[in-house]
Amino acid sequence: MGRALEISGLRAGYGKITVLWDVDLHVDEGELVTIIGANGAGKTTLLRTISGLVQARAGSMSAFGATSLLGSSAARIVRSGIGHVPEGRQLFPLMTVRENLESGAEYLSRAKPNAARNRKLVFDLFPRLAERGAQLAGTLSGGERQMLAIGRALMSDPRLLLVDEPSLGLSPALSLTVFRALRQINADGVTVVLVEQNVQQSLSIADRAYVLENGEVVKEGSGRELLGDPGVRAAYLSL
Amino acid sequence: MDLSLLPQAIVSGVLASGLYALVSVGLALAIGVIGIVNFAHGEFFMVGAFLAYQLFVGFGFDPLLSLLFVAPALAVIGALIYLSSIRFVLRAPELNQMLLTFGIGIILQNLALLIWGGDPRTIANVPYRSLGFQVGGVSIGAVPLGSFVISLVLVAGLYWMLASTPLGRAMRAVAQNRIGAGLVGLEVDRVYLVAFALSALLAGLGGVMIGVIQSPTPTVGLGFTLKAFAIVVLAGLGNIRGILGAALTVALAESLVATLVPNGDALRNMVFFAIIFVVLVWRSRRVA
Amino acid sequence: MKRIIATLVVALFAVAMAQGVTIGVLSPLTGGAAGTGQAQKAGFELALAEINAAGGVLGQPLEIVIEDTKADAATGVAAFEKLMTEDGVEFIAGGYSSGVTLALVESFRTFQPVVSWIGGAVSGVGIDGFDGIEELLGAEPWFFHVHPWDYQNTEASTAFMASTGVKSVALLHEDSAFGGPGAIAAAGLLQDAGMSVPLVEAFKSTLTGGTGDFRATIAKAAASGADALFWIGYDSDVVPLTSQIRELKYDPQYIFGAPPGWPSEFDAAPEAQCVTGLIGYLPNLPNAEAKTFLDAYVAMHGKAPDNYMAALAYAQLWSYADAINAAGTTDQDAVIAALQNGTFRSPMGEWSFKPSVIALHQGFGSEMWNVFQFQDGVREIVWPLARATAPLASCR
Amino acid sequence: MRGLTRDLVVTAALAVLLVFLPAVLREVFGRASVSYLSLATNALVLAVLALSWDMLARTGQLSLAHAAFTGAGAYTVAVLFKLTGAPLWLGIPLGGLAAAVLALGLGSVTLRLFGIYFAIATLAFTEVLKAAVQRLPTAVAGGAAGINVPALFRPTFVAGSMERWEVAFLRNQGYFWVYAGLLVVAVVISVVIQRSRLRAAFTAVRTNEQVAGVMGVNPARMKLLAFVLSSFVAGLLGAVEAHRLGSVSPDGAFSVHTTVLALVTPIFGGLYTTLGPILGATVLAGIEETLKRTFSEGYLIGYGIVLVASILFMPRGLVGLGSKLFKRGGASASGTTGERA
Repeated sequence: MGRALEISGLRAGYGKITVLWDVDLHVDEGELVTIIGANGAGKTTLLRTISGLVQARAGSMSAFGATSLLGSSAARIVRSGIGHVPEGRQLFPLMTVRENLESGAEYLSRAKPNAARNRKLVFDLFPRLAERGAQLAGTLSGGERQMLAIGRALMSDPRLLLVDEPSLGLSPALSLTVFRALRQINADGVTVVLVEQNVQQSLSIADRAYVLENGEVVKEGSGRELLGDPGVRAAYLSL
Repeated sequence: MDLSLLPQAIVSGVLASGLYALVSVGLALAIGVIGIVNFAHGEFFMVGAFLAYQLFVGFGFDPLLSLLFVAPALAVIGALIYLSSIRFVLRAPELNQMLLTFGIGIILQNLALLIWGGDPRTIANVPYRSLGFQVGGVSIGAVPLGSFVISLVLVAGLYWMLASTPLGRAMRAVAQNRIGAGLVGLEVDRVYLVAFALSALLAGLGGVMIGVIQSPTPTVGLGFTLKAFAIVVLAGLGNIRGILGAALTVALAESLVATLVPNGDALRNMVFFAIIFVVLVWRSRRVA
Repeated sequence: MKRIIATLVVALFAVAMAQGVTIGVLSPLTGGAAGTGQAQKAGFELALAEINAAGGVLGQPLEIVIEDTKADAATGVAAFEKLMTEDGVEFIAGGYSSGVTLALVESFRTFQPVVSWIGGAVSGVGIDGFDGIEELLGAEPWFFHVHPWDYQNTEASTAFMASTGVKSVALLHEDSAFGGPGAIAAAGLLQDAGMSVPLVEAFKSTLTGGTGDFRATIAKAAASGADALFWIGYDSDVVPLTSQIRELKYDPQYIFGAPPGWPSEFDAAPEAQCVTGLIGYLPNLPNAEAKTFLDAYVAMHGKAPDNYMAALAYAQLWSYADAINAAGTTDQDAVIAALQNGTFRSPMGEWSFKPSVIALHQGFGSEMWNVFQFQDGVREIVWPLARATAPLASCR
Repeated sequence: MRGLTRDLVVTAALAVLLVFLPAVLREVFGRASVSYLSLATNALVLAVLALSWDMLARTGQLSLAHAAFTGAGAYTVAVLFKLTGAPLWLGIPLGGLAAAVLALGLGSVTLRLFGIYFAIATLAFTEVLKAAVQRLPTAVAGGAAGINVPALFRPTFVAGSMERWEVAFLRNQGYFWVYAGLLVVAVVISVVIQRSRLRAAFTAVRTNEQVAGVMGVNPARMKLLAFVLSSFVAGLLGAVEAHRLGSVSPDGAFSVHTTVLALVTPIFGGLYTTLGPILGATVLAGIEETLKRTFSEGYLIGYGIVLVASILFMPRGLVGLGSKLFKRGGASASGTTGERA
């Protein structure tokens, strides 16, 4: 197994505030890695920096052997095979579900030929999206939007999928659906990096996990290990 | 009040909406896709009008032929302006964009003053400028009819482009969610560049029409710019189709008042802006 | 503030070196009235070159300092004060825009230089409750007004209309300070001259925010059944108005307009055919200087003057040079006397300052005006008959 | 409230400075001080205009109606003197009042409009007002020709004991002081806003009206307050301008140009501050006059380039540039941050 993602010394932030301080982490191909941490620890910023939405200040990043990705535009990052299901979903509200999905593949020469296959895959995962194909994305429910965001990212045929807080605002039943889908996606061969508030649920499906505190990686281990870690339990599981 | 003029008033009003729509679509694209309030848009009209004039004086080109040259020229000018300045203020507050484009407008206006002087110019030979057809006692002008048809085609084409082409969908994607657009592999900056160039190109088309019906001067764009802004806002930002309805509403109202009220032509702007004001206020109260 | 002062100091020293006679010029070189200002500037430059080639003024080269007013009142006042206090001029020329002129009244009265003023045609005569330029400045001995007053324009227009023999006139006018009062005066004079005025209708000029769709107004004029169309508007209204008249198949016997200027190259447009207009200067005027002015102007600027303001500015500067030379001094009273008593050359023929309704020194009067008609691409003079180069042709 | 006291002291110092500036100019430049005083007055006019616009902008209301308020002030004065024999200085406060009342009306119907919709609605309002004023009976509002307005200052020339330029100096000094007074009024209003809870309230309304509501700020009341204060100052300004320029006309009094300058200047100087609009007005007026005196042709091209460059290189205006220079190495704000209006 090769490395899907390797990050070292990553530093990033907004304006005069630095959020990430020299973060090192790696993800192997096929893994499902979870990043947990308190609010404001820098989890979302980490994903946004990886996918090119936030400019890094220092550090290096390589994915699937391709180096010097840091500082590339979001468009270039997605072309290199990294899909991002962002915080807030970032859909196109005045386009139909179908148009939103297609947009995931439309501008990527790599993904375009596989659009039919990926569409089927998405509809199999989320049959609800197929039913709502002609509906405007802005009129969807929260859960449906989350499904669409994941579906749109899958349409880009990613080898690595970054998923930010998929269960946010969803009912327990819905978030279970979403987690199942993520595991399915991972089982189909897509490497997944998951940022999640629901620590119990996310650690239980994770191969490995990182704990982020104040912009620094403070712990690393398998999902199971961290679930059993007393510090983690005290801080994030309120146990 | 002379009701015998009513049919002519209606026809004139409907046809006049064509020019209003024509000068508004480019601005709608700039505001709708890029979200930039371009105070220099009127100067693009002016440059288009002067280029058509220059092609006529230099080569005897008919303005319709000039369209083929002026439109791409404006696209290039728009692209250069975008690359050299606009792209640096995309994320800046709206007010910064206004000051920037206002500055660009001043530069263009005074460059034109240096090049062409302040006197009104004439594209002297436009064989269809004074052409009118009588249909059942109503006169239909070739130029208003032409600009009506052109603007219908343009709006329809633009609408089709936005709905059904990859580029159009890219523009809508960028307009609706800049972050999402980046995440699906769109180079947002490049889409904006194309949209701004297209906006300038459309302004060039409008400018050539203005050059036909009026005298090109460094300030010729002004009267149309304020109205184009108002029409775009009346239509709703980003609503390309709505341009037609908005343009029709105000053009028809203007024509009716100009015809039916004594000294009504002098009330044109008052009617126009009163409609804009009332509709905006009324709409804001209804929504809330 | 410091920054302004610092740069002003530098500017001050630069101009303090000026020698000989300097005339200060106020003109709108930029903005909406730039066409007029640029025309004036071109006329001044030509006159200046000729005056200095002919020996200058009082044996020294004449100098002019041109200040841009932007046709903005506050800018105009500051520019005038700069001419008076920094450049130290004692003679003012140029002039345009009634708003600027009204703002200058107090300053003019304070400094009382010799003011020779082209624009500001709003006399105020005949408008109740409003004091125009002639009412405010006309009686000042140091004020010389070059361009005809508004009522003199109207007199000439009406006299021409009467000479055509038409019985009724539809009057269209732009709705701001230029066309509004002008139309009221014109309607009265036309009726006094025995013509009926079935329609007086205001329109929105392209210069004041209109978009050049005059069809509704033209349709009303057509419906009025008047023999002739008389319109008062700006030069940028000419093309839309004349083309839409044709488009709507409106065929009055005469189409007569009194804009401050005519758009360049309009002569060559088919819409121009048979259109008549009021103008101060044309190269085919029957005086020797009309043609030489054109030739010299073309030699200097590479094209014919677009706007008769160029000829007026040219005449204005020459009158200053001649008057100062005749006075033999720059003493204000002597120059005023020389301006008052002199007869001057101009492309419009000989002229001098005479009293008008209120003003002591009015340069050109209604006699300056000619009516030309576009006939096959040429501006033929059709009125007054003494200067006519071709008979007036009916549009029908 | 310590900040307020300090700002008021600075304002008082500014006032003293402005009181003595004409005499200093006269001492240094002699007769040339007449035109410098006029230029300085034009800069003051721009400063008052810009500061009054900025007060409104602090609540996020991007107004294109400023010409409506200066115009209302100007016409109040003009109509007052045309119809009555009112004492000379009465028109100015009435002009401010008229503009404030107008703003109250306009503000209350446009409360729910935001951004460009608000901007276009206010622009439309101005155009309608202009056309309406032009169509009022000539006996009242003078129609298209306009109305003459008496001068505030007519110093008499005493032959033998003074020179003519000294008369002009006295007149210009008079107007300069009046505008300086207006500026002080505007600065005091602005400073009180900035140093009271109003500042947080205005900012909250500008950045997020919902949040403002949660904070216990009544957005509608704040917006109207800003509208009334801003237009009151603009109305005073228009009223004095009518006196200084000797006449009002619809096209002049309600010019889009006024509106555009009102917004360009504070952006150039630095938005949502007291100093920014004043600095912006002074520097812009200085730059334009300098360019005008340096280049005989096309000087406005240079002016346009300055505006473009200012946005590209100092996006937070002169004030932002200044704080960047003085606080270098410290926690200086990045130029690109700032919320969308």
